[in-house]
Amino acid sequence: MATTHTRSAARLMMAPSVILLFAWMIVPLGMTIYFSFLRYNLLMPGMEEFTGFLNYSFFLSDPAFFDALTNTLLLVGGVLAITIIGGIAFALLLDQPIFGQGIVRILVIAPFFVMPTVSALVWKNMFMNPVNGLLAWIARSLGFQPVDFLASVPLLSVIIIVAWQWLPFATLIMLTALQSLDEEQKEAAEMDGAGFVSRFIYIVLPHMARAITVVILIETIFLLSVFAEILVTTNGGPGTQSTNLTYLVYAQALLQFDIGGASAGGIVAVILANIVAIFLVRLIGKNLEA
Amino acid sequence: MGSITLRNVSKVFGEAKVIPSIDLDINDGEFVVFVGPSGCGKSTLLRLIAGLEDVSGGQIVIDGQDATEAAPAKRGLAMVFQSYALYPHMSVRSNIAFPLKMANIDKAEIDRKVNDAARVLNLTDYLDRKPRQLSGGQRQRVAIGRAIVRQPKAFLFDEPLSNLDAALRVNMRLEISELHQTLKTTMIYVTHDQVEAMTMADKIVVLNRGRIEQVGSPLDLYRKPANLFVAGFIGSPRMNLIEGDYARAKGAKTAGIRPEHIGLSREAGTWDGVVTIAEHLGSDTFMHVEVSGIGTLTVRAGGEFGCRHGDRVFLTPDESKLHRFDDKGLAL
Amino acid sequence: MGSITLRNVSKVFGEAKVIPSIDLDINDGEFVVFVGPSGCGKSTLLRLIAGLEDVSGGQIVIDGQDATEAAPAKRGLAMVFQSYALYPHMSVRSNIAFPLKMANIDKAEIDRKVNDAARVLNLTDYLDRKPRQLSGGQRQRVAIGRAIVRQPKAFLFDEPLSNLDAALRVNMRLEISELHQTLKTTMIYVTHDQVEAMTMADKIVVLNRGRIEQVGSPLDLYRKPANLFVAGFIGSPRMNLIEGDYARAKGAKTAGIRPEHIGLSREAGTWDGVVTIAEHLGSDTFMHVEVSGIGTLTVRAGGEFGCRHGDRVFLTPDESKLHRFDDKGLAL
Amino acid sequence: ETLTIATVNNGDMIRMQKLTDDFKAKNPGIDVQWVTLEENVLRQRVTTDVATKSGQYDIMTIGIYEAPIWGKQGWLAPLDKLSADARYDANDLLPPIRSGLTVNGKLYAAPFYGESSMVMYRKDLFDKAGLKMPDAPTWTFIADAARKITDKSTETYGICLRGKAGWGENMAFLTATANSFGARWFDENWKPQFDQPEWKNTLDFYVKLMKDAGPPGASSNGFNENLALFQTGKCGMWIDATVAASFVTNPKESKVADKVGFALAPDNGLGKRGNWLWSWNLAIPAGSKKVEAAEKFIAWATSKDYLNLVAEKEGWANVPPGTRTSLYQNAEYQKAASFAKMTLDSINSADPKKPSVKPVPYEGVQYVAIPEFQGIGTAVGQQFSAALAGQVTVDQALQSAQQLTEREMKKAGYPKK
Amino acid sequence: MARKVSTRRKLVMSAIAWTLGILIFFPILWTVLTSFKSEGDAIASPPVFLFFHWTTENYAEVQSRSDYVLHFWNSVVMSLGSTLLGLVIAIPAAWAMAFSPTRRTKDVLMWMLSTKMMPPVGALIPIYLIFRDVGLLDTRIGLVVVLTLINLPIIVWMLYTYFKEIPGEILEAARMDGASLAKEIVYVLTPMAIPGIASTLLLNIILAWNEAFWTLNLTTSKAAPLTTFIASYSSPEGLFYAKLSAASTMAIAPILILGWFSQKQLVRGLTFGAVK
Ligand SMILES: Nc1ncnc2c1ncn2[C@@H]1O[C@H](COP(=O)(O)OP(=O)(O)OP(=O)(O)O)[C@@H](O)[C@H]1O
Ligand SMILES: Nc1ncnc2c1ncn2[C@@H]1O[C@H](COP(=O)(O)OP(=O)(O)OP(=O)(O)O)[C@@H](O)[C@H]1O
Ligand SMILES: [Mg+2]
Ligand SMILES: [Mg+2]
Repeated sequence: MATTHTRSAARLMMAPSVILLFAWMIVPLGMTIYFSFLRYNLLMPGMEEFTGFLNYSFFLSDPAFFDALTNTLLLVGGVLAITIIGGIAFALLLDQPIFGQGIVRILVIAPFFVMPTVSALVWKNMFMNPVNGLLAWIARSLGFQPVDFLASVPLLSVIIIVAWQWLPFATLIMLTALQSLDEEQKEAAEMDGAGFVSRFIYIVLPHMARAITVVILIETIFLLSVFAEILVTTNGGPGTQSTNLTYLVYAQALLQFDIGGASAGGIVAVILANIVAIFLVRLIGKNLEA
Repeated sequence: MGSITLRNVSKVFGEAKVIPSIDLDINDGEFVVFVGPSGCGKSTLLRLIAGLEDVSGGQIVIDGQDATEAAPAKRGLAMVFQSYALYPHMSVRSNIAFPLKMANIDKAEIDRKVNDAARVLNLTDYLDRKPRQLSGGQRQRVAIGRAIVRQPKAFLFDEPLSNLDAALRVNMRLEISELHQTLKTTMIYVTHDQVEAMTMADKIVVLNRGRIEQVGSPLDLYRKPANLFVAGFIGSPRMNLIEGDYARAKGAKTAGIRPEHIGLSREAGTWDGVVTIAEHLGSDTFMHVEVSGIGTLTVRAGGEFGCRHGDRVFLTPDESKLHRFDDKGLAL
Repeated sequence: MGSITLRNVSKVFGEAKVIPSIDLDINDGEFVVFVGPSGCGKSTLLRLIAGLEDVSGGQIVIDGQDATEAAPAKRGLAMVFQSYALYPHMSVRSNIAFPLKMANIDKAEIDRKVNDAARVLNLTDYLDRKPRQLSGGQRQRVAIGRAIVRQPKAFLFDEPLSNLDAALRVNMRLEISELHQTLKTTMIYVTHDQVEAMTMADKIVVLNRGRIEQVGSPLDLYRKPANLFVAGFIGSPRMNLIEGDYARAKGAKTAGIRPEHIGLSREAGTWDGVVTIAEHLGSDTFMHVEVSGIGTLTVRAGGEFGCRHGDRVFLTPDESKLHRFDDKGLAL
Repeated sequence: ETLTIATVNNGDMIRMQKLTDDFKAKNPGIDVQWVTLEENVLRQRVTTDVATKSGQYDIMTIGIYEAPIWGKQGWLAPLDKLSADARYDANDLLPPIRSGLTVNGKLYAAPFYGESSMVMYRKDLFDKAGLKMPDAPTWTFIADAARKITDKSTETYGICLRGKAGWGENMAFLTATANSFGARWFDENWKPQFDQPEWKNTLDFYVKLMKDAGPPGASSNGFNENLALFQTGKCGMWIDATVAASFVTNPKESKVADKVGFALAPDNGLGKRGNWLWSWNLAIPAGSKKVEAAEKFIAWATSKDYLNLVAEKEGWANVPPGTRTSLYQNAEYQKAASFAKMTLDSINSADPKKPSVKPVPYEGVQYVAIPEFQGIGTAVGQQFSAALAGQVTVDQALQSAQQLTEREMKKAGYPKK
Repeated sequence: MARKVSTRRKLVMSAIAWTLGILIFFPILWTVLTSFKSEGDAIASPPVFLFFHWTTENYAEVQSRSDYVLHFWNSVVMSLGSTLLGLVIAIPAAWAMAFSPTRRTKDVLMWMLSTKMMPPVGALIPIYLIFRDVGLLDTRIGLVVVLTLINLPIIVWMLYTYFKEIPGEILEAARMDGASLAKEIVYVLTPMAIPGIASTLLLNIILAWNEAFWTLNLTTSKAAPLTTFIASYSSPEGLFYAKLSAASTMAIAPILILGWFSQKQLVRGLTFGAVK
């Protein structure tokens, strides 16, 4: 596996991917950094001038920034919590002998294929709408005041929608992990006198650590840039209650056309994403090595 | 405390009657080995005893009590799996302590028992390692440690040595035998390695297609195989089986003679033949000799018997050691 | 066509000097077996010869030509891997044909050669199956088939039988030996199974920690082990090694005597001792006998020697078979 | 030649899309490709395109807010030919709208439909409650009536108003309303005025009213959501764009088509009514290579003939309103559209040049015609939307609005020398 | 574990699983049902489930507004194109990482993944300007390029985890058999990894199909995929639930059907090395 010949071939074969991704990263990044030091509004061409760190200080001192930061963390954390716990529960359920397992699995997996825009539209209009939505109808028929999801619990609503889309993914991975658990290990635990709960805590859960790690990694990557769901449902509001970083930068860039400010925001977001990435890499590194 | 009785036990998987019906008595303190070719139902039988499979019929009595319906954990048995089935995320200590923890035994008591077990098994230095940091033999010992801490009524072993290399296998074999002598607990041991069966067992149960072919002490089986199957299965290299005139002359359908019971000479003997293969192991030489009218016989000679492909040799069977089988394959 | 010479070959992995320096001559047509304990560098050495690893120093000469820098495919060697390394998505036919296809040989010629190889290896009926539809032994044969179609200068085998069960192992061992007799091509064979080494090799190379301990024919190694390592490694059960007064009396640091070279009697002998373990295999009995002042000796007796734990026996070493080693462990 | 036209997904535009065959028949050789987008997305896409001069669209649908700003930037091709074309009759365009689309005497966009805002109400509910809607109601009357009509048990809500954040959504309504309460966005020195009592009155009034008499979820309702509510009979009143009139009176789409009445937007007796002025217009980006064909299309789509075409196919009630004087003089239209007079009066009563009671440095009734307004308006809209949702108090919302507006204005460098 | 499971337990479990499964699936089911209702039925209270007047007028309406076939075709081209291109680039890279790992391999992999964490809005304007200058705006090629780059890290990672499961000995065998590196990859590695490659392919088709930011911002009409198609329904127009449902159904149906049919492969492969 390791002759000089194969090693240099390996380097050659990595090259296209690495170069392309590097370019994909560095070119926009470079331009973004450059823009971030300019006063640059798309609507006022010809007035670009160097402003130093002004854009950064405006972005970081924007009260919306901290809201966005917490919202981003809440969104990622909330969805992760729901999908992981729900995913494990579903996986345990689907791992049992049940009638029509295949069909249930098809039902559960379906949301994964739905376009984010579509799922946001459907949830917003047909379910969470406080007047015509199905949830409102259910609440009313049970004699409750319908909850106005998008206004009173906007972030939670977004979390529900996003979690609905990602639950299948978590379930699938957990299920595969569960099914890969060595049968003899479960039997050994049983012989050792472990009941269902003990088996779950001491044997099954540690076995799934790796799967959970992977779910965290992949989902975090996608959840950090959740955008369509917010745009369609709450527009980041009311106030900034459901604005995450991505949406904040979007608002700067494409509602205000303040490219300078948006670029500064983008850079801040990149830095934060990389902090998350480093954190994740630590976590993964530990769990994936073994 | 540790006797196990199977009465008319059967097991069906879907359509396949894997175990038609088995009766077996295992006495307290006995070391019983199940042998048989792959797929004959050894593991299944063991798992039935353990409670990891439901019997399709019959009764399992442990220590005089009907345990047929009891949950695995309630039977008071401990099992060592072929793959060891160690918990990979737990340290050796936690692995061994696990059954005690499940039994809600208190911390200090657990520690004491784990340390005792580790001492017996020479694992004291490895207590804080994870299973993947251990060698095969060490892992095996951890699996045994996990079994012994519970002081079970009986141990069940399913081919516990098959993943080890030859030298280690020999060592572990001795260790398990010694353990048995120390603990005097009933052990049921599944293997398809004859040497293991012969050297470890008090009693060997030879299984074939879910049926018991013979039960007896190792030397009983070697000396008086009840039928052709056992004759062919026990002993290495295999017994030479001869049909035709020679067998008829002895009043049998098939005559059997072991390679070590054939005298060898360069000058004279009952049969003469030509060496097709000679394997020199130093201590022994195994020869395949083509004898006309009889077939190819395997013969064992001393390590000093220098001979090679194509040599002519004379063979003399030790007729007192001859085995005779009727046309149903049963010993006469 | 098929001689291989290693000159001062060494291999370093990162910090670890896995092979310090090896010189070895393999003659055309020879069957050479590398044996040694796990991790001693057998596979590494084989892979260096194959070109799958770069040497860290030294020279590899194949057929008189320096092949140190040549790509694996250019060395004209064929390799059979421990896991067989069959291409799972290809039929047996395509597997065997693959090296020919890579050499751009024309269709008809490929077919002819594949069919020839299949005939030799009894694979004709399985040519259209996928590897997963074959038994272990058949897979092994396909791997060999893939090696022989190319008519390589030499075959390299890395523990090719270790995944097979005991019975199959014996058969395949014989088949490979026969193949060697038919093809007369150089073969280098790695194993840690002594029986394989002893029965198959023209020449055994005993490796230990990346060093060659001894090179010689099987019986040479059995009879005249060059040092303690080889003495302990070759022969089963292991040679008894005795230090102390007895050895000094023989003018050595260590004296060695094989279990099969110790006479056994109930009445009299050089040493008397107590049986600690007696393993009855039927054909043989191995006893561990505790002799005061000497230690525990393993002794082989005939299958009929009935004795058990605690019996008192007398032992007489066959002094003509005594091995003597100096304080560096070298044979005197 | 294929024209790529970016347009918003409003009913009138969708209808135009379906009638394209008529244009193609009259102009062989010109094909039309539609890109229909939701308002925010549309604005984002066309702005990016025009600002970066990417030239992906041949015709853009833009608002009366963008037209003068872009015209000044030189991003749009002036519609000189159209203005000169007698058959097109540019003088027929309603004056407030035409002047809004004109920069330095040049017309930069042609209005497709125009609108102001007015009160739409359910006559049946008013009758039931014993109320009578005056033609020009006051806010006090509206608030009283709304509270009286509300019956949450039957899902009848007294009043539906915009609550969804966005400068073109809730801020359009609120800015117009604030004008009638005497409030303004900026004083003459571009100082934001959210800390003034007028804004507090406005917002207090709005939030309280909506709490008592509005539908649930009002903070995410925009024009289209409210339209749906009104059409399904859930609103007693709705103050919104005049174009809605044709939808709510269309029996095919509306359950309450025969029960709708109209009134002018309310006032507070300060001399300004709370109505706005808006139009959606078609424009050609500067540097387009298909100006000629594009101009042909615009001429077709905003012509009198187009009105006739729609009338013929869909009935007079459905023609795009608010652009041409001649339409309001058409007897057939007046007959079919009960809201015609009210629409014309509303449009004419809006004055973009002098929107507020107090003097202001900017133009625009329900917006401030500066490029920064989109961002600021939306951000302020979010605060007000949060106040409506009850997430923050009115005072907090105003305070945040004041702060963020000050910040943005400072960043943008106002007051400009 | 072949012990008897009591039928009652199995029934209870099945009931729970089915209930939850249907609950999860319900939004999709409801959307599809609604797409066949009239606008009036769509907002009827109480809701009507099956007994309404079934109609396909919404589909006709949606089709009359935009060219579904064109958008559909664009979606197919860009998702398939970007995935195939991604595979071609990623297979060699994954080979190198799996079979010739260095100390930095893991870092490179993580770096690749971290490029996905960049918020795309931040990069939009630069990319938009570049695309404008090289004439890639509203072209399928442009989209394919962007989507390839976006999904490349995921493709590399997935392939890497599959390749790692393939015993290196088989590739060495090929090398001994005289295969060049290219032939080794084409004849041995790729066919062996077919299940893994298939699931990579599927997952990335799904991701590309559903990508809504770049596709929306870099296309206008000619190359616009289904995400743009749906974007024109993203705010209501009076009564629009039925039309919205029809458009939604049209947008997700192809990928949903593909997903269901290839469920097995997808599930088998979707482990990202999570399962050893
Ligand atoms: N869960 C099961 N379902 C169906 N058939 C089974 C099952 N478990 C075992 N069998 C069948 O029962 C027979 C006996 O299997 P068992 O595992 O007991 O054999 P064994 O003697 O342990 O073989 P080996 O030496 O290979 O371990 C085999 O034919 C096997 O195919
Ligand atoms: N790629 C590698 N990198 C680092 N060390 C290695 C590598 N390959 C082998 N080694 C080390 O080199 C030594 C020799 O390994 P090798 O595989 O040759 O042993 P072996 O004799 O074949 O053992 P076995 O009988 O277990 O197959 C071992 O200590 C091993 O850990
Ligand atoms: Mg078994
Ligand atoms: Mg090796």
